Amino acid sequence: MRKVLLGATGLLGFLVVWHLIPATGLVDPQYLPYPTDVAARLLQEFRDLAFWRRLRLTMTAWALGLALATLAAVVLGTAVGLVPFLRRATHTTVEFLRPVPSVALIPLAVLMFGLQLRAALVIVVYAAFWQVFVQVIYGVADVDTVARDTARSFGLTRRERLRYLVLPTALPYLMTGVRLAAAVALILAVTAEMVIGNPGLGRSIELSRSAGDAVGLYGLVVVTGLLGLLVNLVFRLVERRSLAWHQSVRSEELP
Amino acid sequence: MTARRPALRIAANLLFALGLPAVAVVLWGVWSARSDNRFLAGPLAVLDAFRRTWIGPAFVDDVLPSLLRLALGIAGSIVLGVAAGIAIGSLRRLRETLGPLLEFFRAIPPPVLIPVAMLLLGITGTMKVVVIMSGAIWPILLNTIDGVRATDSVMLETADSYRIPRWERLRFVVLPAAAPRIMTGVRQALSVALILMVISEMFASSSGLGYRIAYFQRNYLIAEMWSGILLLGLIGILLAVLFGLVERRVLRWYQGMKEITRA
Amino acid sequence: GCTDSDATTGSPAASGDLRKVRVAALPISETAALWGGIKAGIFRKQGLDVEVSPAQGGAQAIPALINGDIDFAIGQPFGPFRADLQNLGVVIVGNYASSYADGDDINAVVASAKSGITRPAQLAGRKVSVNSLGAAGDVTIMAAVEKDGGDPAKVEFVEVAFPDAPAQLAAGNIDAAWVTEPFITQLRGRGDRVVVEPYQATIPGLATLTTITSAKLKDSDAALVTKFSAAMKETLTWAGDPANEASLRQAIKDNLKLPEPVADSVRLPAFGWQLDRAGLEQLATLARKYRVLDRQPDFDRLIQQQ
Amino acid sequence: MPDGSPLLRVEHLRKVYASATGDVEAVADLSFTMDHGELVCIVGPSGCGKTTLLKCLAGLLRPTSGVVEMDGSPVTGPSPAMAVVFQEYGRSLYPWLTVRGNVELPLRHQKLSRAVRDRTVSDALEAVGLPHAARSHPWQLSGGMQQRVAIARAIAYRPEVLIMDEPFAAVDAQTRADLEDLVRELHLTRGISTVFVTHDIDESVYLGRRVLVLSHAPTRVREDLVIDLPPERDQLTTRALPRFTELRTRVYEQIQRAKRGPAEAGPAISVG
Amino acid sequence: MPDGSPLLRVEHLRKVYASATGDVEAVADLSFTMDHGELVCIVGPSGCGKTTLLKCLAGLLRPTSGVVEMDGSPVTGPSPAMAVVFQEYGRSLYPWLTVRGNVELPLRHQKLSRAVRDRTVSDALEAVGLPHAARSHPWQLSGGMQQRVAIARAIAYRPEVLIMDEPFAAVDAQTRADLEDLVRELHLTRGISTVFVTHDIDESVYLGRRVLVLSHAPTRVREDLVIDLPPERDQLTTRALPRFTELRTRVYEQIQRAKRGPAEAGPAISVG
Ligand SMILES: Nc1ncnc2c1ncn2[C@@H]1O[C@H](COP(=O)(O)OP(=O)(O)OP(=O)(O)O)[C@@H](O)[C@H]1O
Ligand SMILES: Nc1ncnc2c1ncn2[C@@H]1O[C@H](COP(=O)(O)OP(=O)(O)OP(=O)(O)O)[C@@H](O)[C@H]1O
Ligand SMILES: [Mg+2]
Ligand SMILES: [Mg+2]
Repeated sequence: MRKVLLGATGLLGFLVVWHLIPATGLVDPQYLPYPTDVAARLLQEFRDLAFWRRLRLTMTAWALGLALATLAAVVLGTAVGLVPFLRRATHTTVEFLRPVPSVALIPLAVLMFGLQLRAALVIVVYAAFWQVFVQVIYGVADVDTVARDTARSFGLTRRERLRYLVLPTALPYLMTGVRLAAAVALILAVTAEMVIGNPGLGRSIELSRSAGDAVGLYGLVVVTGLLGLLVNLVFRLVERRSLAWHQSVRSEELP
Repeated sequence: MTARRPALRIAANLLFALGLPAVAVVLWGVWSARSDNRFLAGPLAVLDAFRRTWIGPAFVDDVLPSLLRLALGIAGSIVLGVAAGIAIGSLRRLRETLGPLLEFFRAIPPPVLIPVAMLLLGITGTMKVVVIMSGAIWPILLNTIDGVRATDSVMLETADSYRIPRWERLRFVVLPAAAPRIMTGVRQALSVALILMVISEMFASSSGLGYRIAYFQRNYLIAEMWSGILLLGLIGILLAVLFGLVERRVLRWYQGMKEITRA
Repeated sequence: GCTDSDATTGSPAASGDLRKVRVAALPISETAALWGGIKAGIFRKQGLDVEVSPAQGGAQAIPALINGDIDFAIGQPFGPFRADLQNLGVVIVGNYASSYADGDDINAVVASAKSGITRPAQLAGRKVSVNSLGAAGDVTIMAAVEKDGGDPAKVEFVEVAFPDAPAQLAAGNIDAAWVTEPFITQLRGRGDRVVVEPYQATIPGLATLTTITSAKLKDSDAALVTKFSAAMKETLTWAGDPANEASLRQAIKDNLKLPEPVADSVRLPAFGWQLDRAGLEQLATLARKYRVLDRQPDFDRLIQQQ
Repeated sequence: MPDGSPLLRVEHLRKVYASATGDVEAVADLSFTMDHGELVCIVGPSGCGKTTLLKCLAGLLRPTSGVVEMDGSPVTGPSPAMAVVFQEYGRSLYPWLTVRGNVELPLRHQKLSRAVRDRTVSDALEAVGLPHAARSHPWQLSGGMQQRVAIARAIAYRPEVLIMDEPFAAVDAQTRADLEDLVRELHLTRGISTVFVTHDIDESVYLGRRVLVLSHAPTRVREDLVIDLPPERDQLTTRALPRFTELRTRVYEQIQRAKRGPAEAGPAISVG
Repeated sequence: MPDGSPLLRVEHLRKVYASATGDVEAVADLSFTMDHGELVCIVGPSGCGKTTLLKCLAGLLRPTSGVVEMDGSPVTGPSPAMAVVFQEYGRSLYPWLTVRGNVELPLRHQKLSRAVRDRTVSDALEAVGLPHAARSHPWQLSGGMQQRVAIARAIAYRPEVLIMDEPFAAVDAQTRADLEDLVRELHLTRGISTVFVTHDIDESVYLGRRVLVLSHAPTRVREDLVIDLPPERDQLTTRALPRFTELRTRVYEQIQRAKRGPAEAGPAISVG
């Protein structure tokens, strides 16, 4: 309860700052509208079925992309993190591919998949993959030496070691990675819709933008922000359940 | 375990560093030779374009300023991310106040932020640095917060029981304990920063590496575009190497403890 | 009660054996003709069921064209110019929209009131924004500046998307901006001054949008191209008829988020299927002169008026 | 240091750990006082709440109810006059610092000259027999060596009150004897008040001026035994005294009874 | 199990830890053999290399040179017939599993029926006196309780060879005595071969059929003592035997000498 209250205070503070920027004339309200106007527009949008349809499209691309990216990153990251040979052999390639901007890959994606959801999906997966991948590699390396020796000496099989030792150790890292990736995937899902033009929130943003409709534009931007908030809330919940044993969650319970 | 003679070891390292890329280049060559798709330039064409495009004045005019902004963006992200991360990670009240706000901002696509940044900061280098930071700070911030919160309770109790002052506790206990996580975040931030450098230059710009890539892309200068992406990749590798050197220094204890170096 | 703003845009139920055609077009008011033509059933008459993909410019549309994901694209002529220079195998099969040879044009360079710029020559040494560097905008502006006695090499161009230009102009980050409707009206209303209409000043009636397809499709399915061209021709004629203006404006309202008054007042271009090859060649020549292009496209190959 | 009042006063201390799987009452109702310059040994069955008690004394854990007072004022946080040697020595050393760095860290904010600080650290390492390991990292040391580093850190801190939680569990008999004498010497010559948890009954009798025997969890004081051995003690002669044997038997019996108390069953010997 | 050949054969074992700050020679040159069904106690000064030796035996550490053979074939990795109780018990328990989960984990790939597995786990927890803690997590337990969980895990695994590194360091005297008898019982009734590192000299004599005394680091075998006490032992009567006292004195002297050897100075008693 206190947590919700504090969080609301933070958001309220932000809204006040936002309101002050156009109010003090720092920026013309025509270009950065008042939050009250944006809120009014949002309420109007929320009553529009089309808005929810677009939201669903965007969230579908997001969820699918994030799931694929996480799956691939966990599998590959664990393999690369655990096998020194793989790590050494892939190091340069990984470092080469990682900074390739997904936005620059959009033409390639369009070339391969057309102006379709799949093209957007490729971009989302590519961008989100690296976020999780790096975290998993570091997480896998974090296994305690004594804990590892214990597993080895009790003859745990490879699968058991993965399931009961490596995964729990890497889980906090993985959680951070997925939270980072969730935001990146959302950003890319929206950006891809803006650039490729597959239907969704991003396309609406672009439409508002090209119409010079600042209120609508920021309304949608706020919606993406709120989505991020919501997504994070869900992940926090998952984290609290799956990391109940971990120091960071445990310490929350101390007086 | 590794070869004793340094020459051999260097050779082995080189083989590991270049093995997979070499295979990839060969596959790429074969693929592009067999495909009639004009959008897939072959490795030779890209190499040629690379030489023509980037070696010469373009490097000074386009690449160096971009790199400078990149460096500023990364440095800013690290300083701000670690400082804020430690504050937010160790102060529960602050974490609860700022948490939702940060999550809110994290989800906003940079392309829609760029016009606002432009309005507030003008079409300047500062604006681009801010855009780079607006993306690169998140991995560092999140990892620092999580790293600080995961600090072993016995270690903290030890520090408390010896009444180690705030600053020293930070410097000698909390920071090193979170260092492995922070370094993970920095590593991620490097590539995110590079990506955002490109994005920041793809809008409202008339020079820079990102602008060039966007320009080539729009003009179907396919080989040139891929040469730009090649350059990005090379910068990425360079950053990774530099980072590796720093990381090895900063995390020497950690790698020794985890037997990473010996594995 | 809930509303559903998409409900009106649902394309009329496709009957039986229509040929599916995907067309990429920018989400701008100019596309109204295409939307209107589809709604008026002109394409269905030719046995075509047209789906419009809102691609953002040629950078995305041309790969999709080559890949076969879309069949036609409506786009600015510089896209096919560049694509032709790279032998990507695209052809311009017809015009779509052009600027006006006289009267108010559909794009213009607008300077902020405080910059004091009144003539094109004064743009030299100033910061001028275009939506995309190295395209028709900066080429014609440079030509206009030179024509007015200024030094075209001194104009400092920066890239700012049309929708962002008014704000940047107001903030003083740029001195002048090349914008299209509805922003010209918006800026005029604010007291900013139209410096020059660069198309009109250099190549009056220059094509702004053309209809593009891939050479491959044209060779492999000539019948489709013929049918589509016929429908387009009819559509553009239909759109040019003042009697149909209300339908056009309705199409804008259905497909874009423009506020009603803007949609009712936004200036529409001259629609027409017949290409002005001389104008396009002149544009390419200017582009070579200002080193925006390093060669002339092969116009015999590129332009194949249907 | 007001000499009239006791150093530590614990009254009706109770500590319940709240957790998702149910509350655990570790300390039920504990009262005792300790004077300045005393050396109190605490013994009790495994898991009875000794560590919990120490953490409450050190101000690291807030009691659920009851009073913990030091020098007449309630303990609300760690006091600068106290040094703690933790049972989990491995986790209380910082792996990123060398042994020397670990020992030196708490001294940094004491206003000591560089030279004095270096001397203090070297002396402490010498005292625990680890002068040669100063530049190693804790994870390069054996368990016993790590424990000795933790002890050296506490010694170097020169506290008024020393709290030690099974500090000699991981060292060999000879080293243990040496370290026991070291603790006694610090206690005698510097007057350091010491609270010492141990499982070794002989050790508790040899070291202490008093031995507190705790019952099984939730713990209470089962017996508060004064060790009336001469203050000058010696590993061979003191341990050979008949009174020593009497006292150790007494403590042993008490522990055994504490262990076999009704609430917690002792280990069963047979294994299926 | 070929009965003629020894179970373990260690010959000229040497282990050097390579590190950035310089190499550390932990084990210099160590040779001994151990038969099937033996119970060998290893004692030696803190930091002499006992843990290192155990890790080499368990196949967790590769010797720098020398031979470690089990059942006649060289040890290259951990053997499924072996269970290890680590000195750092805290870190060897998985915090994300409950106590029960920790004990059960190594049994998962043994083809046991669910019921048998549950029984085994419950029995093992019962044997160490922790049946009530099965659903807690390790970090909710006291140090001694954690150590007992680690022991329960090794027992439940039903190994042929049990390797224990100071397994009773953190438990009270009474529990310790009970656990000692538990180890002896497992050894006698199930014929488990056991290697047992301890710092408690009485314990080594009470438990062992043989006691290996190691010298300080770099370690060698200083003495290999056969404990000729009757196999049926009892906490009270055995420890009262004159032969017991003789043997313990002997081990004590050897350790003391090992400690005071020329290479490593013992702890100095005085503190600046
Ligand atoms: N963090 C915790 N959460 C829940 N219960 C705890 C926690 N810490 C300790 N306990 C419980 O409190 C009781 C006392 O623990 P404590 O560590 O004080 O015992 P101890 O006397 O130090 O035992 P030992 O001699 O084994 O170290 C135990 O039953 C333990 O399970
Ligand atoms: N990872 C390591 N790196 C470097 N040196 C090490 C490492 N582990 C142990 N050593 C060194 O090897 C020697 C023997 O260590 P080991 O842990 O085997 O001792 P031990 O006999 O088990 O001692 P204790 O009784 O204190 O546990 C010590 O001097 C120690 O410093
Ligand atoms: Mg304890
Ligand atoms: Mg050891």
